[in-house]
Amino acid sequence: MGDGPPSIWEWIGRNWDTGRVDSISNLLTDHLTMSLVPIVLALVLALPLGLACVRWRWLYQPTSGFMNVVYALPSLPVFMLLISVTGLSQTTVIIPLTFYGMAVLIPAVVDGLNSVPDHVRQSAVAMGFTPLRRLLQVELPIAVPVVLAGMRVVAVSSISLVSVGALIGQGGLGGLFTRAYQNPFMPPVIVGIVLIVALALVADGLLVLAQRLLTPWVRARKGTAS
Amino acid sequence: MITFDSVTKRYPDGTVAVDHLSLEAPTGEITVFVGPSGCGKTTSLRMINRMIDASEGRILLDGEPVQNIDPPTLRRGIGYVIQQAGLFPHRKIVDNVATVPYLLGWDRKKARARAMELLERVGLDPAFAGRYPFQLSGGQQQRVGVARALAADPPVLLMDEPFSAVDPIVRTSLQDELLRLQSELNKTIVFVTHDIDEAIKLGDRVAVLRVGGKLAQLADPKTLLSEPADDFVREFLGHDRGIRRLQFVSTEGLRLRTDLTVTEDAGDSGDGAAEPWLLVVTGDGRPVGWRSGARPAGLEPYGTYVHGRDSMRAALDAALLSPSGCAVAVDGDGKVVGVATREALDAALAEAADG
Amino acid sequence: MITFDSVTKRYPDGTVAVDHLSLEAPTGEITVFVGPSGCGKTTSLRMINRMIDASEGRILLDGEPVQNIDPPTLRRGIGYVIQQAGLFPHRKIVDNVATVPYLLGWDRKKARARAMELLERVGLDPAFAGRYPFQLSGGQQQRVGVARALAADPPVLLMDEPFSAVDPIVRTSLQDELLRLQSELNKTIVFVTHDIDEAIKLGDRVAVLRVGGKLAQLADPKTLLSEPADDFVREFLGHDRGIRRLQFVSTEGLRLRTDLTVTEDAGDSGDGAAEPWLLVVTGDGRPVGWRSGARPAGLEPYGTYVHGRDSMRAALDAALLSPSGCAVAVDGDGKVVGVATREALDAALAEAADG
Amino acid sequence: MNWLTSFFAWLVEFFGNGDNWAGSGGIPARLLEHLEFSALALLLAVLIAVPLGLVIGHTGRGEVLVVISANLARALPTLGLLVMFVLLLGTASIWPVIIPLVLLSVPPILVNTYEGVKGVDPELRDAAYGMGLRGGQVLGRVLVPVALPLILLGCRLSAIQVVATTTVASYTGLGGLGRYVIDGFATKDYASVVGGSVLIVLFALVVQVLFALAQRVAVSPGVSQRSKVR
Amino acid sequence: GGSGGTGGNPLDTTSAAPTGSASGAGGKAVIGSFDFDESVLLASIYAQALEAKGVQVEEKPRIGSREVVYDQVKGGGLTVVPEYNGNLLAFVDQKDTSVTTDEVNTALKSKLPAELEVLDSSPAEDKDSLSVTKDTQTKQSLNTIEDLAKVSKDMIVGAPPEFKKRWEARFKDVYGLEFKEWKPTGPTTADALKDGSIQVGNIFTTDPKMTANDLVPLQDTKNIFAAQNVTPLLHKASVDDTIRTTLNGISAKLTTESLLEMMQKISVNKDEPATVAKEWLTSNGLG
Ligand SMILES: Nc1ncnc2c1ncn2[C@@H]1O[C@H](COP(=O)(O)OP(=O)(O)OP(=O)(O)O)[C@@H](O)[C@H]1O
Ligand SMILES: Nc1ncnc2c1ncn2[C@@H]1O[C@H](COP(=O)(O)OP(=O)(O)OP(=O)(O)O)[C@@H](O)[C@H]1O
Ligand SMILES: [Mg+2]
Ligand SMILES: [Mg+2]
Repeated sequence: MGDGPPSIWEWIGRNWDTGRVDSISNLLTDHLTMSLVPIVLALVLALPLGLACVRWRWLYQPTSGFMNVVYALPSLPVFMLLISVTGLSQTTVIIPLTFYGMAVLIPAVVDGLNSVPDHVRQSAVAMGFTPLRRLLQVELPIAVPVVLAGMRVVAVSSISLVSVGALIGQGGLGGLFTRAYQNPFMPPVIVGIVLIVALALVADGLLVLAQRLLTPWVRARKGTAS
Repeated sequence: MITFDSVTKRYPDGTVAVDHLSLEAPTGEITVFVGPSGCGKTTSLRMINRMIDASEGRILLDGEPVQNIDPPTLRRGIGYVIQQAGLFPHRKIVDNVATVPYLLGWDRKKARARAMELLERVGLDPAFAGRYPFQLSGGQQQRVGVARALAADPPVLLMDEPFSAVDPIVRTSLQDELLRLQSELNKTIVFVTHDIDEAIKLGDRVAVLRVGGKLAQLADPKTLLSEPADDFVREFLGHDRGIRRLQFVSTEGLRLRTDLTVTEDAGDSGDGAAEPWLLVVTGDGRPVGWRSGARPAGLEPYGTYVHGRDSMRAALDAALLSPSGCAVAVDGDGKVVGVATREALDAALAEAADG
Repeated sequence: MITFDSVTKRYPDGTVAVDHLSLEAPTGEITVFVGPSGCGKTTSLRMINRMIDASEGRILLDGEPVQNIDPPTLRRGIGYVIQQAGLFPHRKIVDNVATVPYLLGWDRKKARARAMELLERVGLDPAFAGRYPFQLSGGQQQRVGVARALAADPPVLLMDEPFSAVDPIVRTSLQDELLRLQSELNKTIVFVTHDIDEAIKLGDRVAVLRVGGKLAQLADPKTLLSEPADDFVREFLGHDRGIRRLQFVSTEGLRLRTDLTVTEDAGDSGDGAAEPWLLVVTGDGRPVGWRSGARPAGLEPYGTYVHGRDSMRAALDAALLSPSGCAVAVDGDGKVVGVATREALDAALAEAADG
Repeated sequence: MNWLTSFFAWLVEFFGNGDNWAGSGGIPARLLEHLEFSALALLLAVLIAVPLGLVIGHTGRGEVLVVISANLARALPTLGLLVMFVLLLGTASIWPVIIPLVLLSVPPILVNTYEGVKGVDPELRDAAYGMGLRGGQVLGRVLVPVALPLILLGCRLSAIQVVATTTVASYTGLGGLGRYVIDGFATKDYASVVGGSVLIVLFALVVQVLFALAQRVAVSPGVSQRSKVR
Repeated sequence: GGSGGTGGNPLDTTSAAPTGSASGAGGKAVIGSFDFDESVLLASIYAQALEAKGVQVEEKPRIGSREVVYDQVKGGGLTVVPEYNGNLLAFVDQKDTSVTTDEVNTALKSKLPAELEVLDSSPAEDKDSLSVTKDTQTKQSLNTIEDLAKVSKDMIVGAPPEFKKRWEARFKDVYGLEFKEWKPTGPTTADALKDGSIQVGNIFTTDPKMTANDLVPLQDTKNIFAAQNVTPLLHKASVDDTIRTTLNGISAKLTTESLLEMMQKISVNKDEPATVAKEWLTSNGLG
């Protein structure tokens, strides 16, 4: 034990994997859980809702209005209010993040489906596609880029928002911030910020990669425009 | 044959888009629907493949009412080509073309082979097969659209203003392409356009519709130009009706004079000195210009047409380009085959106006 | 007068958009720049009001090099009209039109009054003044664009494909409107288009540019059609050059015969029985049809043109519509003033072809 | 719906408590604080971001800045940033809290202002220059009014961000409505948590409504295309 | 556990972790701690000492506030937690006014539910205090909280959020103390005192910043702040005598001074609590 505070690297070394729940690796896992679950849930819920909004146009106004309101709600009070229903658990963080995600993804799904040019839809009909087949083989694939763009926003903001959960004891890496505040010490803050930003960038990168793999017809647009 | 039997379409908002339309589009011919915007062309066309269902009346496909056929099945047997081509942006060209074969359950290999064959048929380089639609120009996309519609070899082809989004030059070549294809394939084609020139160029029969979805006239193009049924049709046909009608008059019957040419190098051959105008040609028979006894200074401009291939319209135009008043008839290689004098043209025109 | 004095524009990437262009756009005339896409029309135009600065050479405005004038000041004295009008979406129509007067510091009331006057002048209902641009159709927006350019009564007007975004019918009316306006205002107009028909219709002088920004030919439309400088220009002018040239030939000199008409009610007047064709007219002088001695059964179709107002092209077309080969000359009210026989037409055409 | 009844019970407990309405810790005072902090942060953000966005969008220079801030802004954890600044600068003034608030709310305005100006139809710029407007006039009389919906959207998104972050900032000692939530949580006073949360939520919604109204008033109907053709 | 109960305080009734029995889990002792460093340190001392005695141990640091932790001990999810007797008593019974260590412990033993047990209190205490800077002390000649009452109306007090609810009213009752304003300071109280944004701070006596910043605690002559001896709280059914004797052995040796010294290392040197714990155990012959 040297005298004086440890360097950031020493601090990381000491806390990375202590096998205890407050080790950095453990917080990282928690953080991932609490951010990935909402991302996936939001997508799973937004797809059918978005489809419904496209199918029944009158649904879209109220839905998007509601989602706009949801999006405007600050996370902390929402976490706090949810405690009375779901307790001091990860669920309390996951539910609002899911809603924030949906607030972004439902319009993305709707925009994505609306981005299918009418003439493309018409020719699909004219060639004898049944409605389900048209949805699966024509409309959804064409909507993918717009939906993925929404996913990128959702992934990045979910990952950073989880840390606010630290204020109710469920913040993943956000726990490093509260700890560092109680015992004023910079390295945990830096590590927390860097890891969260890095996670966000990795998630973003993966989604960009997914976009490239899923939509070669968009990528090619930039590449070989002849 | 496609038969419209007193077909009416009333939209839910009360608009009557098509009003008791009865007509026939004969097998193996191109029937063009033409008319001003909103006259119900698209509606009529789409009732054939049941993209829209008629409110009253029946549409028969070779005698069978389309109402009795399940729409997807019906549509897979009818090619459909629209403006903007409607290509699937997320599929490669070859897969776009093979769409209907895939739907019909053909195996992948066979469907692709068919697609490749069709790409060639519509004049596209096989190298395009692996591209995505956005990598093609508008005209190329339109060709793919035609190939796609033909993929499953449907007997019927519906085309809704397919060429109206491309520029005039490409458009002309697409029209020529379509005529060439049709001469090979003999499909039953219903073609919608609001451009009367296109209608006249492509149609075996032209149906002029007026707003409200009523049939104003159904006739072959020449008849249409010479005998418009009423003022609406006359106005719709626009100016130059007389001149345009010449398009359907062949130059084959035009009497040519071959005694009005002199070869360049032959110097001042006094041969035809009695003629006021002589056509100077090169040694290998290409036109150089008109020489007039009255104006020895230089050569006057000339106009040419390809004899037998070009129409009387081209011959007249050629004549009007020259102060000699004569049109120079050339063959496919541009060599002079004779001269159509004003008298010869007059005679041919009189005959044309008469017929 | 606008003078291009060996003007060259080289873009930073090396593209030579305009290459040693020298020409004059005379005061009070419409000079049209025409040519294929990318030939440097827009670049040339924009060098006049210094939206782009020339790399070499000078542009003079009534003798004064534009380089010497502060660009905003220069531009306020030059009207500028572009495609899609470029109206300010956040301002009402009246304020859009009054933009330059406001800039010049006119008081609000005067500027608006001027704007209202101009709206009327370009044929727009004053009720449009309070609307926003999105509430107007493309053609109406284009009219506002013209009004806006005219607001401060600039002597010079630059127009860059102003009508190319509207449909053909509206386009024609906008062109007519421009010609009417010009006949009142006598501005110095430089007009850019890639449509040769538009160029021929509007231009007092037409400058054909080729890609690379070189001037291919500068001439009045008729000369252009009869004497294209080279193959490039000839090809660019397209087909029907001879027929289109007739547009510039007046029918005034056309010799008419008045002895070929019979009045309907007068029964079988044997008067001109020697003539193979007689024009039957109504009591008040309107044409009904041609009667031929050889075909007593009925009347044959006729074609008319307005004598003196319509061009020889219309007269020829009218003649071609009838088996008689004669064109019916009418006055502005549609009453027959005479008949142009084939011989008369031939004579007039020969004269036209000659020069 | 047991929790619903208790929810109302908490609300009654919180809002019914006279102590919660008076003094420096009372609802009016806290509300005012919250408003002050949010407004101050938003104002500073607007003052920084709008001109910057206008200039970048207009001149096309410095676009990297926009791209970076757009990407980084969402990824940065607000709590971490707050703690970092408090640790760096101490708590003697409110600036250690205001600075991250401003930092986080600049990007949405910057990005949207930039996009707004950038997205103006090039024909429109052309027309404006072609009529003899000078650079500043083009920006002020044409680009800004046309880009206004997006600029206001950016401000609205920033306001959402500011209100949320101001709440979180209570954790590091800032006043405002977040105090009820943070203090209530620390002292197991759930009525205060619920009451505070509801206040914040209402505050956020009112801010949204105000922005919607501002949009209506400030944006020309010609741009919003709100009015129908009569 | 989606239970809000029937209008109960969700912050009091939630049990976030499964309430399994610790003894059921193969006799493993689960040592929990609150979410602040001193508690983590104490838990680490317990854990390492027990480990040295051959007890199987699992550490669950920073679980949360007392409410969460208490419930888990009660349910057996946690075996041992380092508690503070005064605060524990106040939690179990808010109205109890016991002050001295003995009073508090007696009261605790009678009021704790049957599942729970407290062991011997250590002399180590981490008391609340009202502190001022040396400067303020000399200027205003303050020694006791009573002295403060005369000048407090012009002073801003900095304190963690709990202060308002737990102490403000009692200070008024007992000392007649009223402050101009309360500022929520928490971990930054000492800094706030130093930079002058507050004049009085509610601060733990073991906070290393007390000495580092020359802060002086005012004497609590009327004993408002109850004893806060470090005292292990156990789930009765899960512990055996090895655990009891080991923990009592620790408590016997743990003093306020040694606690302060250890906290110094954690706060200033940023040493890890576990390391500091180990050092202490070794030097006291317990490791
Ligand atoms: N879904 C609809 N509901 C109501 N009216 C419709 C609908 N679709 C078309 N119409 C109306 O029916 C009429 C005919 O429309 P249609 O699209 O068939 O015209 P069109 O001849 O194809 O015109 P265009 O040349 O503009 O394509 C128009 O008046 C149109 O407004
Ligand atoms: N800013 C620029 N930088 C580089 N090259 C340019 C630029 N603007 C135009 N060009 C090039 O200069 C040439 C002339 O362009 P210009 O816009 O004047 O053509 P145009 O005749 O108006 O064509 P169009 O009919 O398509 O409007 C083209 O090759 C074009 O690509
Ligand atoms: Mg149509
Ligand atoms: Mg141009």
